[in-house]
Amino acid sequence: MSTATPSATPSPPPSAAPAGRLRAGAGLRLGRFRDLTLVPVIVVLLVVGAFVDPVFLTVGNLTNVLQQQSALALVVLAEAMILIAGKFDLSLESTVGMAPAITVLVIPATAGGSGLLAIPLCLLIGAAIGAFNGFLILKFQLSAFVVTLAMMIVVHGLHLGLTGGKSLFELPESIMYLGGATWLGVPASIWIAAVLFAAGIVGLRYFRAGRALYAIGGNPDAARAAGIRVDRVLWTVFVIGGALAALAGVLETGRLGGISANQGVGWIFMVFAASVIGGVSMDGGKGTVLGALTGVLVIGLVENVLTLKGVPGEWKQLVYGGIILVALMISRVAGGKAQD
Amino acid sequence: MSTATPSATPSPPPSAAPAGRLRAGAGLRLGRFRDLTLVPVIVVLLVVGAFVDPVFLTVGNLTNVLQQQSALALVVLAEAMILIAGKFDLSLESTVGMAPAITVLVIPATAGGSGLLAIPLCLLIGAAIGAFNGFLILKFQLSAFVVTLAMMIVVHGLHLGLTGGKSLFELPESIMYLGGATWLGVPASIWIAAVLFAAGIVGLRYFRAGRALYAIGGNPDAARAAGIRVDRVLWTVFVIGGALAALAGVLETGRLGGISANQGVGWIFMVFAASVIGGVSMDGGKGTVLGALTGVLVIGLVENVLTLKGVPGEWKQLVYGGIILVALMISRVAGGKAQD
Amino acid sequence: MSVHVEARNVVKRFGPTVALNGAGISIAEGETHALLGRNGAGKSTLVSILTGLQAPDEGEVLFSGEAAPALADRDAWRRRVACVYQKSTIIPTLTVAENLFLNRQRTSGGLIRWGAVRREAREVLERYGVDVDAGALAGDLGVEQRQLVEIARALSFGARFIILDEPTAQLDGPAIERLFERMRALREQGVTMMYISHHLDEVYEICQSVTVFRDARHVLTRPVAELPHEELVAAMTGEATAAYQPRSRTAGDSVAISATGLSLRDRYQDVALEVRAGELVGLAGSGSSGKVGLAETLVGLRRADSGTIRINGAAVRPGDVPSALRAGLGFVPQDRHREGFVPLLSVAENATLPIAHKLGGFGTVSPSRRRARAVQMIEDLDIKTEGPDQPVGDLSGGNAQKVVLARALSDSPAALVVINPTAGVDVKAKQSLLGAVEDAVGRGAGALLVSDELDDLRICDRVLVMFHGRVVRDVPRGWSDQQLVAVMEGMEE
Amino acid sequence: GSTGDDAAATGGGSGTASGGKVGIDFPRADSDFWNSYSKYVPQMAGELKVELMNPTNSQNDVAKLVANTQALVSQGAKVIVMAPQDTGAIASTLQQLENKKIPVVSVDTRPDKGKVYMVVRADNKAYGTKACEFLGEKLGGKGKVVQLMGALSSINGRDRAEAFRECMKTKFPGITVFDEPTEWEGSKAASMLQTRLEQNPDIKGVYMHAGGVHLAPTLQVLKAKGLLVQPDDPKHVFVVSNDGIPQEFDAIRKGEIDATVSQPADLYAKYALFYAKAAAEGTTFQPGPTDHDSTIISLPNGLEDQLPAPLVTKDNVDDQNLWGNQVK
Ligand SMILES: Nc1ncnc2c1ncn2[C@@H]1O[C@H](COP(=O)(O)OP(=O)(O)OP(=O)(O)O)[C@@H](O)[C@H]1O
Ligand SMILES: Nc1ncnc2c1ncn2[C@@H]1O[C@H](COP(=O)(O)OP(=O)(O)OP(=O)(O)O)[C@@H](O)[C@H]1O
Ligand SMILES: [Mg+2]
Ligand SMILES: [Mg+2]
Repeated sequence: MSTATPSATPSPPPSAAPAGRLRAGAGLRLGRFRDLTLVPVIVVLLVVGAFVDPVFLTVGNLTNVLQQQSALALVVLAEAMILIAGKFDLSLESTVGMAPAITVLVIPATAGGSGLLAIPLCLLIGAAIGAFNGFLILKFQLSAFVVTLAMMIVVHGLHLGLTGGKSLFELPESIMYLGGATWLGVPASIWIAAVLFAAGIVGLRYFRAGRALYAIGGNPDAARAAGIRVDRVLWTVFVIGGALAALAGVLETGRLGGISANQGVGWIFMVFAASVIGGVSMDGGKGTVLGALTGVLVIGLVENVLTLKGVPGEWKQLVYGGIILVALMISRVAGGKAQD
Repeated sequence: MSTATPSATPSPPPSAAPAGRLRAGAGLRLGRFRDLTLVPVIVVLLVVGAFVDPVFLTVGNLTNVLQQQSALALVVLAEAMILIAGKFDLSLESTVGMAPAITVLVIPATAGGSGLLAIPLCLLIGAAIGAFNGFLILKFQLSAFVVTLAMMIVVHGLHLGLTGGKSLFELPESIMYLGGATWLGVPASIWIAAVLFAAGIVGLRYFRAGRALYAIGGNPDAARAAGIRVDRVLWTVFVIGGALAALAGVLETGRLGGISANQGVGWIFMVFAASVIGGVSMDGGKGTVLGALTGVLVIGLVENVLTLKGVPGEWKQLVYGGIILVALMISRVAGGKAQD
Repeated sequence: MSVHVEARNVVKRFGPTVALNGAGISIAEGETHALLGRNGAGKSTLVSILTGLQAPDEGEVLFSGEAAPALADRDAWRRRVACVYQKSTIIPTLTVAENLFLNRQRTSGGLIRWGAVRREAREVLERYGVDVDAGALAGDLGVEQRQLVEIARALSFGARFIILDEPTAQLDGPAIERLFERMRALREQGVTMMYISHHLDEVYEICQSVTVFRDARHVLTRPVAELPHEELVAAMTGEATAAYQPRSRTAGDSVAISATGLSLRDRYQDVALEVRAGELVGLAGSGSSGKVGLAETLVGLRRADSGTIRINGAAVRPGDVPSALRAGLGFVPQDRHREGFVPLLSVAENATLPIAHKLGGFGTVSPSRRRARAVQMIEDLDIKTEGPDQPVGDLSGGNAQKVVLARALSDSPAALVVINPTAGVDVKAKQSLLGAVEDAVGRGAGALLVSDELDDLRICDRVLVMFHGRVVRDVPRGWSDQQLVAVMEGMEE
Repeated sequence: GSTGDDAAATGGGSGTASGGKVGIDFPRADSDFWNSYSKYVPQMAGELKVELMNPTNSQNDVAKLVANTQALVSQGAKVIVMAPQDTGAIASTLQQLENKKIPVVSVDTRPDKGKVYMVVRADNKAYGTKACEFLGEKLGGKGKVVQLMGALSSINGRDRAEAFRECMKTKFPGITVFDEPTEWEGSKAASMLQTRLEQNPDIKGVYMHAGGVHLAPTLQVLKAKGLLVQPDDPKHVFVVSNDGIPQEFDAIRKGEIDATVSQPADLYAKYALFYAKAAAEGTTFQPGPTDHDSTIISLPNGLEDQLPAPLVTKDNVDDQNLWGNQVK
């Protein structure tokens, strides 16, 4: 812009112009860092944690935090993409338990060679749930919120019904592997989450399909007018989201060594909390995967610090909620923009 | 203004006018019934229920259903108003347990005369929580979703901390009364819910303040430009919402005869489900209190039928979620409009 | 000349509304073809059909004699036609650069090259003379800048057929002139265009032929040169309509709106103005002159850094709309979509929002009284609607604008501030809107009319001209276009 | 001084066959212990010839329990068997049932208020104490242990936690206890245990409140830390569990954990129905020892049969009388 203004328009008075440019510049720079408003919060938590316990800043402890959060992080990644596209998926939390559970029922621990199919099957189940959600929401034009709320109950209901509510302990090696293995000294689940987040960050930043999510979330009519196949993209996102939740289930199963009937139950609140404090808007079109990741980290660090500090059980929730509120305010002040 | 139409403007051509009026009639009729798309679902449930068990259609059983739902209904009323105004409140569920619990800690069963202050105090606590939510959201410009999510944890955390997680069962008579009393043969809680819903329906339909909620939810800038004091109205709605949740807590306490540390926990999903299947939009500006009420009834009837039928525990969730999905589809077909 | 685009016997219904009823259009290769009609005639509906956003219920669309692509094949549509829609298709959460190249960002190996996107965006903006930072968030732009971005985007596609649906409704003179230059250049390259506007003089300026729709039907198609102004208006309205005659009046003594020492950083400085009862004052200025910001301050939408505002002699709380309304102010905001109406609410409710307190006691609103008032307003302003219960979101643009004016006039205001009241409004509606403003003034209101349109300003008793945030001139009635434009552009002191 | 069974006694003591339909509510469908319990119920009902209605399930929600109870009563239940996980908020319901002269057998938990015909439970405080004594001895009265607690809102969780803590304080003051509230969630248990081990690598003991949810995560964390070794290895961490599900027994056999308190799911079902039948028939009971190795004690609002809850260690893990050895 700026240079060749047609001569018909008198150039703005010298006083106004620099001010205008300054503002634009500031906006731009802020825009860059809008994903990162939680960074000051993370810094504060790291400092506080270091004071609370010398163990906190050790590699071992921080690795633990990352590993503990990796399954949740995958669900956050899924939800962040869905939210950016302007939709909801509450059923992800049920998929986390149900997909591996059904997989184990189909492929028992004794299956031998076919045990290698366990993870693909599990991802397929997750994807199928996502596809069914997409079908109801897009073809039946139902509200994403209620559909996935009902599906959250249905999917968990299937889990309960088919397992009879029992925890599953006898699992095929292949499904246990990822959650427990260590690659190059770092838990595999951290590698997996890192790779997928990197893919998410790059995908949503540098690929047309990723940008389409923002367009759809920001103004679906305009996206359609711009030639984006809105329904197809949304459907794909639901399918990917379901598969990510199923993968989160695999990691969690491996970490815990069993699948309880409650696996994943109650996660969705944390998932939304992480996404939204990380700057992803519930209204769609706004936020980044990187931001959502900072949200996950904040939540993981808070939990870790509280555990290390040994806050008495009955006060833990209060402290936890209070810290999240404060984190919100800090990020609001750092970000400078009203949230929505 | 009104009278002096400038002579330059001729009256519309005669051909267009009657057609226009005719169409207006049709639009109006559709509009009237848009709140009631769940009525066919309710009818189906009543018929199915009658076949499942002869007890179902007895006055006693239906009264039980209404009484069981009355506390939830009050929270739905609160949430529906908040949603219509374009905001969220997840912390209502925690208020349901926390407000009466704190009340009982302040005014023990042995307080005597001052026991009469229990209910006002409880409502005040609820209102204060609502006011604090409003403060954070409106003055601090934080996202309503995350603020109230954090507050949900904080408020419940306060409850846990102050009671040490123990159930309270030595309660002042006054706080027990409403949940258990019977007026003219009908449980008091049904009367209370009925009166408050009637007030809600009339208030949101025929009162300026009620209409302002729709304007704010539909387009807050336009509402502000039309002279509505947006922040003040929203704040009031949060306060009323909190007080209603506290009253729900009183009813629930009286009905159950004690306050467990879990009172209200997990309600918010049902509250949203009832509101949204009842036609209240998560995007604000759409839906009615009457619609939300039909949502509550559907949920209550489904639960009752499932109980009477004695569906095995491990399959209950699946059946329950499935019925809600079907209800959604029926109401979608009956309503004819895409949901959001 | 061969026919480039053709729509035949198109029928399109929205529930009970028939938006197009067997209408058609035929546009010859290389011409700039105007589509005219009153608000709600079905123009934008035809646009959405010609651009493949909606399928017609009946009828067909042909491009160069071939059937239009399937609705799902968006790429095929986009090769054939580019469009500036009437409703914004800007995505507010994305940057200007990305909006310009949405879904066609330059990639290499599948990866978007942001540097190239930004560079090309700057080029496009520069080529079309849009003074906007490519890196800014589109949501932070004003209506006008947003519209310019949309235009630049449509023109930058390189399509052989371009539709512009009321592109100039939010633009000021120089911006329109720049647009026309671009359009002429494109026509020289053989690009076919369809142009929709309610400014008939623009049609005479750049179009070769014109099609008129009335009540969802095709009325006539004719070369522009063979169609005199009155005949065109008659075709649109279905009757002979006299040109609007500004009325004369004498201002009263009391002051309706007054401001002293108003300043708002980066918008305007040290403004004083006074509008007397029974006086209609214009406020003009080129883009970014601060006129809108000033008007928004007067009504309480913005809060000035310093200075005082009085409405009917009463000092109003700065930045507080209700207190201005209570003092007897009515106003039409600049962007009807943003601040003008609540789309889901009915015409009746939108029009009566500020007077809800007068429609029933004890905080109630009587629906029947509301309806009665609304029916009256619909009649007074000739709003084309299914009835007072129709949601405003379903109205055509011009009719929605009338609802906003109805709202401003609902309380018989003693002071009136209207910002671009005739944006997107048809000739006849424009007359009735201006008539309504003049009526209000005739009844003794003092009105400030902010507009980029010289036609609107012509009814004013005097015009205040702003330049770079200051009121530089007070021009009495009787100015010529050149004179006023010269003042606005700061060419004359 | 029992007054708790007056209501039931008025039913008429002369009944011979089953005295009416028994309504039963299961507290949840997502826990291994309770699933075993609900499996035993129909089986025991057959053996005891109890006329059982369709069981309901209150999904760990006291409001649902209340609704279910009302439905069972409408459908003609003469006795109600329930397991209120929330012992305060059931008071009104018990009052109403008393008014309707419907006796209540409460399984696993002791309602704080309101008449009950009989409480069938094991002593949760004893669980905590047994676990503490076992761990205390194994650790020789010093060192650090982690207690993976249930939910604070659960009376059983609180009883176990308090008894464990109390016992440690009085009998083994040299042992440091870390309390981790897990909300009965495996995921939280794993994270907290992992973090605590990072902070205190010298932790030598773990007491888990619920084997069903805590067992697998605990083993998994210990394994990852290389601490899952035989009891004779100095790195061994002593683990005491609670519930007595088959997987715990397997782990004991493998030497991965050291003990569990077997909460008798079979006896819960059996005696719940036994007392339900007795209530329907109008039988009354007195405090004192019973014929099945337990003691009936008197409560302000009824009686409680405290069933034995044996501590299972490597020595008695193959005892076929343990319910965990009867299911597969
Ligand atoms: N999505 C819709 N739902 C219902 N009615 C609609 C919809 N879109 C358009 N209409 C109706 O169709 C008719 C034609 O509308 P259209 O937008 O095509 O008019 P227009 O000629 O573009 O008017 P304007 O000049 O005001 O833009 C109007 O009566 C309008 O209310
Ligand atoms: N949101 C904003 N933030 C900061 N500056 C703005 C904003 N909107 C407009 N401005 C700047 O304020 C100045 C005055 O704008 P204003 O809208 O009052 O003038 P205007 O004459 O109506 O301009 P236009 O005709 O372009 O709308 C301009 O320099 C404009 O770029
Ligand atoms: Mg149009
Ligand atoms: Mg302007």
